[in-house]
Amino acid sequence: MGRVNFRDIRREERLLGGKRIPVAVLPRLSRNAGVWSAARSLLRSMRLTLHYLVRPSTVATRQYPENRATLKFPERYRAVLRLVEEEGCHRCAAACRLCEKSCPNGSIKVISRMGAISGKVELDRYIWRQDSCTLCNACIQACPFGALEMRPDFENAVYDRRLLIYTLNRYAGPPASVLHKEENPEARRKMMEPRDRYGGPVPANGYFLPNVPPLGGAPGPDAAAMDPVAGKGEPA
Amino acid sequence: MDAEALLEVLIASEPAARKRDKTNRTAIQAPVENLLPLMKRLRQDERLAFDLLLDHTAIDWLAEGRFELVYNLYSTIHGHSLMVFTSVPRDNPLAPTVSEIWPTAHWQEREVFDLFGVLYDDHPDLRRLFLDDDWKGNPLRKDYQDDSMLARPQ
Amino acid sequence: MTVRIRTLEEIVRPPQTADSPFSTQEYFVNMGPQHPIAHGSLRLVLLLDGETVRRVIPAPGYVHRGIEKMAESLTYRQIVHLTDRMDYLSALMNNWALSKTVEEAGGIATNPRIETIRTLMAELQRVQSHILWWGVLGMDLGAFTAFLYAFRDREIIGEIFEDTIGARLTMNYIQPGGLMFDVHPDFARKVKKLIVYLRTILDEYDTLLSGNAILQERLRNIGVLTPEKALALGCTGPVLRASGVPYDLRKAEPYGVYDQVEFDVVIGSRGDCWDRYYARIEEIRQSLRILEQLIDNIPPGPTMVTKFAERIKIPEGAYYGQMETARGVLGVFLVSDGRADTPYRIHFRSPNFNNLWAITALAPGWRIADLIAIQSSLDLVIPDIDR
Amino acid sequence: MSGSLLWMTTSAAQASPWAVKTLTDRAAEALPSSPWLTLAYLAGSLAALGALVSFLGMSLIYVERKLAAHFQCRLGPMRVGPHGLLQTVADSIKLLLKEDIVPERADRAMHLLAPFLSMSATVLALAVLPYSPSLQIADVNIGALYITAVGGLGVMGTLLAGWSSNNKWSLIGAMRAAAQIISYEVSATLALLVVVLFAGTLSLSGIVQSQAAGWWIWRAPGVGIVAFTIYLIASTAETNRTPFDIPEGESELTAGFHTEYSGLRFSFFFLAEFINVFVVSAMAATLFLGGWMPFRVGGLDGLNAVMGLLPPGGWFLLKTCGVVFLLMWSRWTFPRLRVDQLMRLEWKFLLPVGFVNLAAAALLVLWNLYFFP
Repeated sequence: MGRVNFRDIRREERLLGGKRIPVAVLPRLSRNAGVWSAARSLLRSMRLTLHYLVRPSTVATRQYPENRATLKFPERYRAVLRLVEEEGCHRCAAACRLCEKSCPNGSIKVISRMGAISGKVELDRYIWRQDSCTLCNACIQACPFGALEMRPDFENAVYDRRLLIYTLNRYAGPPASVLHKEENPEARRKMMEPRDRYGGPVPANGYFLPNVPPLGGAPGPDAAAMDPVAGKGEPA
Repeated sequence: MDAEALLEVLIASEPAARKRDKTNRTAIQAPVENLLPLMKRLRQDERLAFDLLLDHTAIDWLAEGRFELVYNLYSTIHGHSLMVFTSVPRDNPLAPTVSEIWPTAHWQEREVFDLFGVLYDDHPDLRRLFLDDDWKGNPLRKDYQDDSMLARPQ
Repeated sequence: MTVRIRTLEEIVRPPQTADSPFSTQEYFVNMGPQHPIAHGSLRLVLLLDGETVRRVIPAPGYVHRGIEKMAESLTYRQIVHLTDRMDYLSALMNNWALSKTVEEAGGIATNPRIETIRTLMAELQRVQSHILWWGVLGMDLGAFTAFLYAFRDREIIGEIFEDTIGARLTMNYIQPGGLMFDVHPDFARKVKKLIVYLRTILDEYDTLLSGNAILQERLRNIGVLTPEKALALGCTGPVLRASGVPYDLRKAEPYGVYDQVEFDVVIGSRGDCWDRYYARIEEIRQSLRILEQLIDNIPPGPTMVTKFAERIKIPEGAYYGQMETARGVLGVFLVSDGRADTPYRIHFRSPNFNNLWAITALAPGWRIADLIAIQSSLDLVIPDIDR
Repeated sequence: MSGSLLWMTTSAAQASPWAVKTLTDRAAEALPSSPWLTLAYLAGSLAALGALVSFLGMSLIYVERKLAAHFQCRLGPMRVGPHGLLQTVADSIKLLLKEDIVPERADRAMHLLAPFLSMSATVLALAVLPYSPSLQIADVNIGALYITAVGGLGVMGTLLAGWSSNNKWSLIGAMRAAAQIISYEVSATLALLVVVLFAGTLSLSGIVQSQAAGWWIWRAPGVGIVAFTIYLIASTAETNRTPFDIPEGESELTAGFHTEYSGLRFSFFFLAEFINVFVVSAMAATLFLGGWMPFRVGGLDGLNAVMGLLPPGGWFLLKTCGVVFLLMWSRWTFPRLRVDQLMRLEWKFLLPVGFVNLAAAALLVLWNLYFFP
């Protein structure tokens, strides 16, 4: 009995549910491989691995921390959420919370305030929980102002997971569209109240995680609201 | 067989069954008492020959106090498909097992038992599938509560 | 009433001690949840007689996250990102299955451009998934080198996804009403390069493993699944097709643009592990054929037909949509009460769930090493079983 | 026949320009001069042996990792030291510092003993290997037999480890190991006997010296290469390496007999495996590839002189490394066999072939039908 080549695939048509379906039928393998053909097949696979051994150019390893300088991530790579900045100003025009509502797991909390100078609702804090974010891009698609973006900055490791909850905006105040109309730099600065990455209701100041003591200081006023267990995820 | 002919054959053979609307596939509704003979016929009748039970699951209609069981069938011989619906009361959720007809139902029924608490008569190995044997409650019921459940962020 | 609720402890009782020191006895042993073969967390309780498997009792649930329960409180758009996390190796096809069902139920009509890109992406994902499976099978059978070759080649497809989608695994790309992004300008060029490359690489795979006498001996005639049994056990995908049933939704109920492309459904002639093995390799070649036909023929048009902010409402009713993923039929059963923008109930019919169940019928009588081969040939993704 | 055998050994000894002087001989010379010297000598050799074993093990592990990596289009260890040279050192330090866990219901004494048994069996084999004419610890006149006997001892360690761990996976692994090693020893011995027939001696340095006119792999027409192949297959199986790694079978038995071992004791098993690889390769080199004997063809004095430029120790190392490479190459290419396939290969294929080969070799020796008799 001649040995069947496993690549002898037959093309036919078969019936399924009254339809004729073109199929590729795999052959039945012959009962036993002879000693010689078995040995030959083994030697062939050994030749393949040897082929890779003697060609260092085929090495696929990329040495990560060393290749930082040349490492390029695609533009669209989603690693962190950021507010789009135009010359130091964000674009969040109304603090409308559409992003917050579109988020499937409550990773975004937008705190708005009534602007003292502008007299309009403006962004106070844009708090992002990187620890629970799944980078699904829903917030970006939901934003009517194009104020949000995903950046390919992937080195986000921290030693304390409370540090993964932070404020994205650098200042509280009106968006770029308003600020850029203001010619006077002094007046413009007045409208921008600086916001730190951590502070206020944000965790570094005491976000509660089970079995993790706060980093220091008293919990912020909104800490309970951010906590999924104690506050049931419902902001006050 | 096209949808109408299929329904005709079915309703002729099972007077208690009727067409179910508001679905995107051919569907019938049958009382739970008649389910087992109906299912047997669906499998064995040569005109029907549903040889693949794709899916079996349940819906908890809390307000109406019943579980609706769904069987999703396909026939590789005729190429037609059918959804079979049946209802069991929430306070006595007992349904016959179809695992003798389609062995794949064995597991699918165990999943429904685990997550909804529907009991299957004569099931060969009725055990929880995913959850621990000592788990309290059936999570996919609409009135299920436990301490670590999160509310939907508004 | 003969309902008897049982527990695992009841079944896995230590057997009676042997009567004499020379009599043999069967014994239970846990394979998993932490075991190299359990890619993920799968627990198989084995009843062994020496090396021979007498009975397999799968005990899944270690990755159960209650996706169906979670989905009941999420909007249709938000559920999509959960489907990524079921069968993460066919994430795009899961996205598509849900989107397709929602579109069908909600009466959203897409355009040919969206459908073509979806088909292309799904086929790329199928190729990627099968390549990874090939490597994992090699690793399970002791050929570690295959695993790394597979990862090397899978990376190329990962990079194509990265360019267009911005993610590699949990992509959330195909959404109800369209696609998250249009394809990257480089997409077509890279895919064409990939097709040429993979054609040669598949021959290398054949040299390294498929043609290897040891591998053939390990797979041939092991775990034979007859077509009747495969259907009765609810197997779908390559597992069912290897048994000789040409049930492929891409042909049986064409969706996307599958009715416009030419390809063959790969079926086996015996239904053993070898057929399940080589059917997948041949499916990669068929997928490459599909890619080749579509890559130059992406019609113009928008990539999203609905506004994102628009809430999708589905009229009251029960809907079932299904799709051929890399592992079989993924069904989405969706019930809407017509009031909320969230489903009243959503159920995923996952292919792995039924394919795992087949192991209880396949493995008894074979040795431990064959159980490994059988499990590998079923290509299980555990999070899809547990959901 | 005995006459011809006698002639062969003597002629080989006469033809050899190398006078064999073992370390034991030197110790015996030193013994009457001063007992302290002897003691110092003993201590020194013990330390040297320890250093040799750990150096051998670590360098082999490094080579294996690098080779495996390049077979698989990777780089392997690159971080610790230049090209990861110190990686194995770092790993050994880590293993030494790790907690040594004994499972609660394990047979404690046996559990603690097993790795040492495994290790000592392999290290014992190092004593008779002829590394070069001047470097051999003891030239036992039944060296080949001794190696076989000591190699069989190693399985005791494996079996004990699997049994005493009180873990079902370990026990399955140990049982597989015992069945496999004992079966394949038969074939390995049959292949070894072929060379013994040709060389007419069991002494390893005698076997090396008998190859002064050419290595047995080609000088014994046909039977040499067959015996070499059988020996290679059988010895790979004896060292439990892929494609015969079913006692460990990572994806089947997690780690087989050493599942429950950690820290130092695990490293002993690990080291024993690699020393075993070395011993097996060195034996294959000694038996079939002339050991430390340069590549020589009887009568071609010019060639022999050129080949003699590399010192015998270098030749030995070169050949051993070649065989080690062959073992590693196959390990990183093949899938694993199944238990019954393994047994079938041994009892239904290797063993009959080995017997026929041995009979053929006996006839060839009887009729002097080999090159440069």
